[in-house]
Amino acid sequence: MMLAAQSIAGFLEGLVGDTFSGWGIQHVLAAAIHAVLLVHAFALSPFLFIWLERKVSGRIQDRLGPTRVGGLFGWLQSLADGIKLVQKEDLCPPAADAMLFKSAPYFVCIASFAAFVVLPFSSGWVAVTADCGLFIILAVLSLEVFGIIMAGYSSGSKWSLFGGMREAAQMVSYEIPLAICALVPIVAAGSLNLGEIGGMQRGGIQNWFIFHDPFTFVAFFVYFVVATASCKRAPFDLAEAESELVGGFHTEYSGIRWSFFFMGEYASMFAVCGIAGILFLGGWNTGLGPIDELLYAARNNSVDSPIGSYLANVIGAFVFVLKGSAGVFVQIWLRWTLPRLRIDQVMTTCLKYLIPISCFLFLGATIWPLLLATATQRSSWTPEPLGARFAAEVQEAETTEAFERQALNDGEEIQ
Amino acid sequence: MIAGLQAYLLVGAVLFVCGVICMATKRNGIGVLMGVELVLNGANVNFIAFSKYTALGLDAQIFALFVIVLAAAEAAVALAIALNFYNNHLTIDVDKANRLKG
Amino acid sequence: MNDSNLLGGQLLFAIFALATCLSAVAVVVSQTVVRMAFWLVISLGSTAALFFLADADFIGAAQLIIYVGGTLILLVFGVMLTASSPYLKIKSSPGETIIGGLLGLLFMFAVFSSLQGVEWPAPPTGDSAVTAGSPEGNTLRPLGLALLGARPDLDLHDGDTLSTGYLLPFEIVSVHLLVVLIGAAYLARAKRKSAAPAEGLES
Amino acid sequence: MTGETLRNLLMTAWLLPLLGFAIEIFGGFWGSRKSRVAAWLAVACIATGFLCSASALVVWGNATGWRVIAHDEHHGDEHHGDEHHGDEHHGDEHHAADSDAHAAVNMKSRNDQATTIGMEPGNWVTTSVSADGNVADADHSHDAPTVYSGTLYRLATFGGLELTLDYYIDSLTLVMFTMVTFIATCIHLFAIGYMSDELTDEYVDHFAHLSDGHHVHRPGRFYRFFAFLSLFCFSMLGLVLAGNIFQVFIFWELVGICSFLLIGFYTERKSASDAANKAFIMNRVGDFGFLIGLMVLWTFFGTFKFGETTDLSGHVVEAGLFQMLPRSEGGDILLDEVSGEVLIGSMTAPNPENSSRTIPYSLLIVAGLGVFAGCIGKSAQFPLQTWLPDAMEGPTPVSALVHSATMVAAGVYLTGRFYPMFTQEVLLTIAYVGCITLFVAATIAVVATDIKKVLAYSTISQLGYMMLGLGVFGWGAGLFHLVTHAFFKSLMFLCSGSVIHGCHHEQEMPKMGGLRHKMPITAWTMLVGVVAISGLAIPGLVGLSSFFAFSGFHSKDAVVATALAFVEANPAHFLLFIVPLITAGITAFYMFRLWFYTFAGSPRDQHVYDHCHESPAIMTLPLLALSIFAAYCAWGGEQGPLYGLITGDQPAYIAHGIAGSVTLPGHDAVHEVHGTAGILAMLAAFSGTLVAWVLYGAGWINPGEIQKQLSGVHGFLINKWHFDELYDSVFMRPMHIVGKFCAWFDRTIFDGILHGAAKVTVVVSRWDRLFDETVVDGFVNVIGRATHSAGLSLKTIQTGNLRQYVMFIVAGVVALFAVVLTTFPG
Repeated sequence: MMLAAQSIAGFLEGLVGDTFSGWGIQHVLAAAIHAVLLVHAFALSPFLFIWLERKVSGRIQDRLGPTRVGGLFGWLQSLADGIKLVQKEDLCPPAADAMLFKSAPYFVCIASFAAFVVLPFSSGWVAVTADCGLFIILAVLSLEVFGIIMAGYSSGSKWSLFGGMREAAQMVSYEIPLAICALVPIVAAGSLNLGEIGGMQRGGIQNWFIFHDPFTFVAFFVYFVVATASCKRAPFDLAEAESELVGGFHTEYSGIRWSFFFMGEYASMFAVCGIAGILFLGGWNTGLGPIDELLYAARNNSVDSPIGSYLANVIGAFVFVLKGSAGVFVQIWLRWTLPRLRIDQVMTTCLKYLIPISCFLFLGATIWPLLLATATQRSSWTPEPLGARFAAEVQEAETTEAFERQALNDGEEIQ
Repeated sequence: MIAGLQAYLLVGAVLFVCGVICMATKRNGIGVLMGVELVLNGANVNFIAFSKYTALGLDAQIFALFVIVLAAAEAAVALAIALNFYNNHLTIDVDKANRLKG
Repeated sequence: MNDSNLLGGQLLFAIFALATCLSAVAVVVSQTVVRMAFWLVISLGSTAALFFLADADFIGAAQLIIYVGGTLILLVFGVMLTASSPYLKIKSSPGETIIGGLLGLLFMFAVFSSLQGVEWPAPPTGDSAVTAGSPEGNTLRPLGLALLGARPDLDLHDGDTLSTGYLLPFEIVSVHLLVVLIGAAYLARAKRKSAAPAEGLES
Repeated sequence: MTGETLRNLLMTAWLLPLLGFAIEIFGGFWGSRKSRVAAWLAVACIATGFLCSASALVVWGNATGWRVIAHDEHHGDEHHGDEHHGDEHHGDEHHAADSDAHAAVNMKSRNDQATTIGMEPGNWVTTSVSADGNVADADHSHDAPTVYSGTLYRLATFGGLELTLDYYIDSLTLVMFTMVTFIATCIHLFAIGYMSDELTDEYVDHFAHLSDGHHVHRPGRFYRFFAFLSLFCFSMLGLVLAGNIFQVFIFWELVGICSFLLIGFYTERKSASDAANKAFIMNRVGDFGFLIGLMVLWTFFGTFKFGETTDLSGHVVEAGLFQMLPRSEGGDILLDEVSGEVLIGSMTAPNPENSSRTIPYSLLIVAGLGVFAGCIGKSAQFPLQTWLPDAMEGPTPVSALVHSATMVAAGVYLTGRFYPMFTQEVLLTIAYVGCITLFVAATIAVVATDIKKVLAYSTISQLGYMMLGLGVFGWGAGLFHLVTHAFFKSLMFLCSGSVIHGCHHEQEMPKMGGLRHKMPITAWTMLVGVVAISGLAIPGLVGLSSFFAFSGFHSKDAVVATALAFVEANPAHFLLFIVPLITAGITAFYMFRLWFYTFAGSPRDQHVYDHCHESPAIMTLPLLALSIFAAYCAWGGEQGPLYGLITGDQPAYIAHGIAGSVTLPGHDAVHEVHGTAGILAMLAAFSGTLVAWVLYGAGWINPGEIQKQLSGVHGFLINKWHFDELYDSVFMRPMHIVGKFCAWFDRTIFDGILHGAAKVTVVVSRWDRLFDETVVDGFVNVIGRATHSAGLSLKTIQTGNLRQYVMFIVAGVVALFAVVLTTFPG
């Protein structure tokens, strides 16, 4: 594991000197700082989005929404709600399995939060740099469903149980097209590393992967629909369908545990939208070629001027958060506009339409570079054809290996 | 060295033994399955440990990957069997599945 | 793992190893199947964390998505589908539990003593072959190449054209998975044996 | 060309009835029971056959220049002219009548010449005429027998044995064809009327009773009757056309089958089916001899064919049976000097391979006797004559056919056809058999009261005459009598059928009488037949004698004259003349007795008389036609055209044998005694007629009193000389005794052995079972129980408890570990 914020670590290393260097204390401290930052981002984003949802729903329904708390636009309404929820009694129904009932919300929260660990906010601004970052995010997000099921089952209520069951079926099903659609831009990028993917889309809106080929263009919308469903947002919110199941899996919850579910939900909304931003919409890049180049240059000159690099990253993070928030806004917009589907329609949509479509898109995306190369007689149009990349990889590894082996043999002979 | 090879192997051993005990004592069929998963995970921990600390390297990881995949397959089939058993006997108690006793 | 990260690494290992072991014990001790599943999730998730710590990112992620996200949800499904009553408990007899426990302890002792008795080889100095040419934990590419049949770390030298990769096992496992999925779907299909004859009798 | 034309015409005449049979039997089965179509079809077939036969006769006559009837060109032209305007039915007979005067003049010289030719070396063999009609031997084309022979179809080849369908056409064949088809046509027509009561869906058979006493009701079998008639005609014609002795045998048997079917036509009547069985079985006795003869012939001659086989160029490649016995100049069969056996070889096809072959003389006799045995059966000769009277159970048209043209004629025909192969011993046997037969049958006929039975016995008697004639070297006389007899006997049978039909199936003569008033046509045509068979004629009146000398007179005259000549030459055999002479009287007596009984006098049974009536025209027209032929077919006697036709191709040589015990009378001798014999025979006939008139016609003497006075003789005759009883005691009873002995032997000895073996087997198997159950089973059971108990004791380990298995595994691992740890410490 590598703590990526090398700058902070280096800064701290200089601060504490060599005294504790053997302990690696500076890394621990850097990790703690980042964790605090992340937790706050994780905790604050739901507050923002819940307020946003209330205002947007109000506007869509021709109301004002919250106006009282916090002055203009009632922007402190979420805080007020939070305080209220914290103050509420932590109820546990007698029919419930107390331990599972109480621990289920943490599961949801932790899963959503864990997704933020590998989500890059800007170039280098990521808690953990991993080659298979996207894979880890998808894996971690899939854990969220376990908390929902746990909550539904342990509540001792049939509404909750139904909600849990629905959620389980829905999530397990929608994970498949989600992963496949996410793989479409991956084919274009050739990497699972989210940082690398984001960096590739530098230099103008035409370099965003959504415009890379027709399949990625369609894949974006499919991905967005599937992501909406995997966040159990309307019109796919069958797990908490009020008209049928009262509150679904969280019927029996109240107070802070209830709010944990919603923190998890809004956090994961932002997470999937952030992923969409990175995979399709250029990540932290602005989409304006010259500005992107400017920011890129500023970042790479970080050694000379840390401040410039830092500022460039701040701008990148702002752009990224803006893109994610726009996605969340669309999801909110959808929720208050579209009616809810039936559970069988939800499953039909996934299994009969979205999975075949995504499979077709994935297939098309793999064939597209070959077609394009054949049509234009230019192999350099795309970054690299898959076969060429593979061959190059092998060639590189072989030479390295041969060199190292040669060196090793030489060393042995010398000894 | 706390986090050395032996520590990993110890964790693997604990997982393995717990899985075996789980298989031996749980009357619920699903519980037995969970025991199996634990046992497989114990083995996987060992593989990963050998991957890191011995020359086994990448092969061990690939073995672990295969183990995971096959464990998933095993779980699917075992679960189907359990469901069938439940459909036929209206219970999941494996002690009731003794029709082949001598 | 760098020496400079020993503290964090060891600390994290201790935390997750403890979580793994305790949760495993909790799985054994729990009486309710759902609680067992709960503890199992924690145990397997912690194992995944251990994998991350052991520079096996991809395996860890696979463990999470396949085991925790897939297999265990399947198991919980099974629990729900086979539960004849809420929070079903099928208790074993105390004698069996005791015998099982004792046997487990004996087994543990046997494994532990053998662990102690073996002289384990010293870890290779420097970067292991696994992480050669890539940052630590980033075994994705070598794994992918190996599954495609190429082992740049082992073969394609000295005129050896025999691949030591895992293309064939990979394909076999893929087909095996497909077969198992179909077979499981067939096996789990509801047959409704008892309903059909009753209707026949009525009509 | 002539040969092919003849062959095609006769084949048409022969095969048409078969076609008719096939159509009738199937079409009738699926068609209406009330339809006469089958009958008309059968009539059409046989009538067409008759036309073909008659045409063939004309063709043959033209080809040979009518030399058998007339010797100069003038007569030949005249016949041609007659033939053109002549009626079909009477055409050839008109020739006969026209040519009579000329023929009578030339006959003697012709006969002399024929005899002379027969004696000339090298000319006694039958001359084969190739297919194109050219007579092979031009020098003798005028007088030599003209034979057309060839192969129609090869049935099979077994090694050297070649079974073929051959044809052998000479004048006898043609005469027989014409006679058979003509008579059959008449009988068919008659049968249409006679069998008309079968034209119903429910025929009530008053003579057949069910077990409950009711009459049998069955569908009418009109079509079947005519189908069988057609088959009968086909078989007979095939027999006549046959070119080899095996083919003769085939059709011989077919004739037997047909007679069986027709005699047993009323199969529901026990008497009818018994009679059919009897006829069939009696024939088999004769056929057994026939088969022996065939075997001998095949063994020593290697062929069955009558005639020679020629290749395309007309050269003889293989000799027929008739050419295989070389003769000396005197006509005797040649003997091998060394072996003393008869030489076999062909004179026309000198084959070195054949020249050295011989046959023992005794076996030659056996072959002849064997073939004649078949003829005995077929022609109801003593001692196999008993089936024929019983065969009266068949419908009367069948009787007519059987007794005149077909079945019984077949025997005589074969005897005549096979004449060259008979040695004089055989011929003597034939003569004596005929002699006995004619006397025995005639005596029985005297006392018979059933009208058909009388006719049946008369048939046997007349057949005896024929055989006698053949036996005393009168080839022409015997066959002459065959043809004439066929006409008048069929006439009489049809008349009796008309009577029976008119009297509603009353056959007993004592219940009739005076029927001439009711059925004049029948009565007078019958009288023609009676006169013909009695051989009556008015002597002395040269001009009118021709008109009052009916056919029977001429033919019987010929037979008696031949016999007399023979007896004169061989006085030891005087019986061969005395008995026929006496029997001629008896014949006249019983025939006139029949006629007086039936037609003359006053009705004895008023009921029968009241209900009887004349038959319809379809029945009487054949009677009229036949009566003309019965009267005048033999016009001219031995100088007439019919005799000429018959003897035209007479085998120029009659076997003399080698014994020389019999002196052969020449034709001159026969002619010398002809007048004497004729007068004697006529005297006998007249006396018989007179007695009959005294007894039955005028009624001066009551026959009943004579019957009482001679009751012993009467009883003996009524019982048919006790032949049935004789056979019963000689054959049946011993057979029963032997059978009983065999049954006893079977039941006691064979069954005893079998039962003993079975008992031994049972004992052995009991012991075996004991061994099996104790030792073998015990051993197996011990093993099984041991396995079972081992399984039982081990099954407790197999608890079926999944978790226990896991426990066992863990415990096993721990135990292993402990063992390893204690065994290898450190």
